[in-house]
Amino acid sequence: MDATEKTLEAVRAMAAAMEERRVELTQLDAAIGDGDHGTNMHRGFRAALERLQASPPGTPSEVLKAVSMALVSRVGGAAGPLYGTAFLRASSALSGREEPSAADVAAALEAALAGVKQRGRAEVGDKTMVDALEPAVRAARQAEGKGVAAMLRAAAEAAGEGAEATVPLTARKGRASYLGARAAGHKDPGAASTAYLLAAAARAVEGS
Amino acid sequence: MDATEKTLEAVRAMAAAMEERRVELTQLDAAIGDGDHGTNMHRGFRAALERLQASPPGTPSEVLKAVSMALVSRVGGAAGPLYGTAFLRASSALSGREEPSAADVAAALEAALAGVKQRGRAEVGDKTMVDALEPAVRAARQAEGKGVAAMLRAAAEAAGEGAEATVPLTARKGRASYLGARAAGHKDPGAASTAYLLAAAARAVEGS
Amino acid sequence: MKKIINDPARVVEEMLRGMERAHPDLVRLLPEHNVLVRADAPVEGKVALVSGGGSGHEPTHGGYVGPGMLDAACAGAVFTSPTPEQMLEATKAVDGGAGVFYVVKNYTGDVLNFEMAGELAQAEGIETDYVVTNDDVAVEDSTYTSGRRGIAGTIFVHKICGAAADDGRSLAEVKELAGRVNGSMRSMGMSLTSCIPPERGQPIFQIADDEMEIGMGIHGEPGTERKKIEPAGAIVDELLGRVLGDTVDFSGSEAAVMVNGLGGTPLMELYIAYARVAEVLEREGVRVFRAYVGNYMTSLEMAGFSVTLLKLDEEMKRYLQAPCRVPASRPF
Amino acid sequence: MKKIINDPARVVEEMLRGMERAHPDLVRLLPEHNVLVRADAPVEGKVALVSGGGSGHEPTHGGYVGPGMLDAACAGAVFTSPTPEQMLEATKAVDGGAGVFYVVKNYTGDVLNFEMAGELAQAEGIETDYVVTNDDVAVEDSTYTSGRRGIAGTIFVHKICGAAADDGRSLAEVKELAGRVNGSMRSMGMSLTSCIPPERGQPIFQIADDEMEIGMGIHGEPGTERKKIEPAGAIVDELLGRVLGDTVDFSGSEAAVMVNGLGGTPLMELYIAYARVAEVLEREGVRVFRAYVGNYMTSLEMAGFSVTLLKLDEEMKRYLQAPCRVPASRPF
Ligand SMILES: Nc1ncnc2c1ncn2[C@@H]1O[C@H](COP(=O)(O)OP(=O)(O)O)[C@@H](O)[C@H]1O
Ligand SMILES: Nc1ncnc2c1ncn2[C@@H]1O[C@H](COP(=O)(O)OP(=O)(O)O)[C@@H](O)[C@H]1O
Ligand SMILES: [Mg+2]
Ligand SMILES: [Mg+2]
Ligand SMILES: [Mg+2]
Ligand SMILES: [Mg+2]
Repeated sequence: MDATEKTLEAVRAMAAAMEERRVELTQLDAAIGDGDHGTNMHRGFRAALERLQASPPGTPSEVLKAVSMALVSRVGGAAGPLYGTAFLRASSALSGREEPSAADVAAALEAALAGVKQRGRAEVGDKTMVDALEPAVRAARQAEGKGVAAMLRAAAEAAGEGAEATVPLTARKGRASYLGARAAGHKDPGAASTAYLLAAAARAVEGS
Repeated sequence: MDATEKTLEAVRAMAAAMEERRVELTQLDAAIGDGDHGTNMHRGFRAALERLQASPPGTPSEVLKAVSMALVSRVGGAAGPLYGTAFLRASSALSGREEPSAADVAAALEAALAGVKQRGRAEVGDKTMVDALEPAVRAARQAEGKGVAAMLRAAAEAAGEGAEATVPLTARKGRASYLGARAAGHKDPGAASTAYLLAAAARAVEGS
Repeated sequence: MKKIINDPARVVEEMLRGMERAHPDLVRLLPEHNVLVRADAPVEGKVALVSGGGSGHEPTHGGYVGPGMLDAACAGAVFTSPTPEQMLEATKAVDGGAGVFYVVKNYTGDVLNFEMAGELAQAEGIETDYVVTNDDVAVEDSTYTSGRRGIAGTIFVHKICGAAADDGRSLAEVKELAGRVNGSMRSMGMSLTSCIPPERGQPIFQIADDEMEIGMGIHGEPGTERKKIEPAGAIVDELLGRVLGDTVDFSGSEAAVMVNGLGGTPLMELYIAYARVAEVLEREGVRVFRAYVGNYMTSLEMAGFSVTLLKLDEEMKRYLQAPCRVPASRPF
Repeated sequence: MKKIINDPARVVEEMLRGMERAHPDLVRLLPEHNVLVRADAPVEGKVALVSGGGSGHEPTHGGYVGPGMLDAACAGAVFTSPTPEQMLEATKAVDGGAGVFYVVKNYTGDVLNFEMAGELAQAEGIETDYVVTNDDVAVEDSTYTSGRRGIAGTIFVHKICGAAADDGRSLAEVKELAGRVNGSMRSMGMSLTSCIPPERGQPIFQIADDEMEIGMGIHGEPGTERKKIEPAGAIVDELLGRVLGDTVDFSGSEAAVMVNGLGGTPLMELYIAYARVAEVLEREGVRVFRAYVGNYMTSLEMAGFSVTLLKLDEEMKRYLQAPCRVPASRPF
């Protein structure tokens, strides 16, 4: 299986994860937001699969670009442009790499994080997806030597811990921020979806 | 007492009658219209007294002109322009007559009727003030020889009968017309006010 | 009653003061008379247009005062005709020596009062004439009317005759044109809710949450039918069907089209209705010369809309396109 | 839910189709994208203005597309940001080679999406820049925003920057001017009722029959205070007091003033409110250069209004007076 096919597998796994987690993510968002995150992400990834089907991409970078455009056009709200930016920056980082190394993938994750932070102006502790993505990138960098699959696994685990860590926090960005102290006690839906997406990608790459 | 003062007395009596009959006329209008005829007429005649007070007129014609303008500016609805027209035409008919004869008064009543019919496009039987005014004019013409007081008395009585005769009718003009058959069984408020006004005028002229 | 007002008895006065202060370049208030006149009235040598009627239909009537439309608008109490005295004051204030023309909607009080005002004006040596608009095909007689009611199509008379007067046409010509416009237009409306006149403080009529009233009047007077709410497309089909099926033959003609909001209906819904109107007219072979979508003649906060078609001739088209500057045209 | 619609899920598409059909001389629809662009777009050599946001605020945004204002408006679902893809399509359709300028109201989704669209456009070689308007002084952060919200004052940015772009000003100059206008304006609103988004089918918030919400947002997001309804004068005093008491010093200045209806409030009430606004401004020594009274940025059928003041300099005054032709200006 070549790298493009592996990337496609990862995207299919992410789409499946968003389908599976749709209700859960929506419930998380209902608690501290407007209750649409699961629906949004599910719709976006379904659109991504359609787009990949309609015009099959030739490189990992093109796969990620297509996902980005699908998310950007179908997710809406805050998560749409944020995940759209993440995939777009990752795509740019991988451009020209037909068979990306673990270091390339780590760099792509890093670019994604930088994009989200720049676009959303959020830092760790603001109770957003950054709380999952930033520890994931750190873990990936540390696991760079172990190959792509192990590296993604490490990233996914760190993201899961990061998402859990948002529970006690008060949100400072996004819709949840206006709740003030009332947001504490709930996991951030965007952090949760980040962890699920990375876990799905890791599983897909491990399995292939 | 000169004719101008007599005319003023008549107007004062009409104003008093409208005050006395305010609730009754309004109730009649509530049954088949929008329930404001008594209020409208009372407001209009109060305004007429104020206007006559503010700039005392020199002739019977001027008295009636002032009443017309007051009614026109304060009564509103259908009755405002109709009574306004009646008084305006009567005023014109009396213009130049400092001491009007019974024939002059009858001619003034006739002019008033013509004005109302032209303006309102109503005929006897349409369940409007015309049903009171037209028999009143006929009676006045017949009683012309008996002097102004007796003539007005005859007119008032005919008007009263005319008003009573509207009870079984279906309205063909004015707000009551849209009720169709539902208007039958109620006296027309405008016909009733016409009868009260003529009765008041007759009393005033008899008494002076 | 949820309203942004101070005193129910003074809404008209305060509104008119607000209009004068907001648009001093366009309108001026005759303060004791509740009459708005063009800021530069009288215009010498021009036929002057005067309209008016009960308040609560804003931007009708004051919103149409200004160069290219009305010279004056008389404001009655809410849903109540203004008096002949107001009309006479308006007439005197705008008379430029070429006569004054009244645009009167067919409501008994309005007609009686404008006729009387005309008589009073003639007595003061001012030539007047008038048209009575009656574009509403819904019912023949109603609470306030004998014959058909005048509704939103009246704005077309304001616009076209306003431009004709600007163009130097005589009183007789303006009257002829007004009659022609009135004879070439038909309207019909529907509502979802009643409005609440401020002094009354409660709805004029009760209507269930799933009902609509077809063919009601702009004062909340009853229409032809009360029934379950239908989709926008079906409602348009019904209203437009009645308009097209009346005595003006619109097929193959060029028309001005108005989808008029009654006040409480969002512009979004008016455009949704218009999308269907355009479709039907295309199918029926009526070419749309110009479309007007918005709140032109309202009933306070009533939800609902009316549709008007005006069959155009070349003269009407020319005057419809002429410039005008009035508060209702939202001068940016 | 009493609405003149066909399908709650298709209100935006149908509305846009209605707008295109009603005003084909002014706007054109990019059909798959829910984007309205100027009928004659792109205009060679002119900076193009693009705005957009959730639907339900009509005539915002599509009503402001046309010569002298916006080159394109992107329509999201009701109260939901449009996507970067729509914005990118708009950008490509109107780019005349002089760059594209986005007017973005400060809502998280709008800002994120327009920023991303700008990035995508730059990648395709189109220069873009943007302003984020935040004129609402009511609250600092809200459901949909970090920082202050952008509300009705945004129309002034459309008008002034639209005229500046027409005047041949560069992208950098338009941006500078937009920032200056945004920095010179302040708004605040209130509401009496909630609106009902069509897909939701029920009110966004509950409010008692004798209560009002001060400082709420145009999506029904909470304001600063819920209290008993007061007379129009007292409400104006409170809103205008907050506007005047904020960081722009209006005293002794010339200002543009907007009394903006939220959709369900009759024009009569807006003028009653304006009468008081004019009084207060006179007392405070603020000269009114021009007043805007009407529904400029609505929340569907919500009853209520907002007040906006813009402190003017000579350049803004010139551009405010420049001609424009857009659906919302009700071209007669
Ligand atoms: N400024 C931001 N920076 C980073 N992430 C953000 C920001 N704002 C919101 N998010 C993320 O987006 C998630 C909500 O996404 P979603 O519900 O799809 O959008 P919306 O809030 O517009 O309905 C939040 O849980 C949070 O993780
Ligand atoms: N066209 C008409 N011709 C003659 N009289 C009329 C006409 N229309 C109405 N009226 C009279 O006016 C009376 C109602 O007056 P009023 O209640 O003051 O006015 P409104 O009907 O406008 O409320 C009716 O009872 C009727 O006598
Ligand atoms: Mg959400
Ligand atoms: Mg959302
Ligand atoms: Mg009555
Ligand atoms: Mg009445």
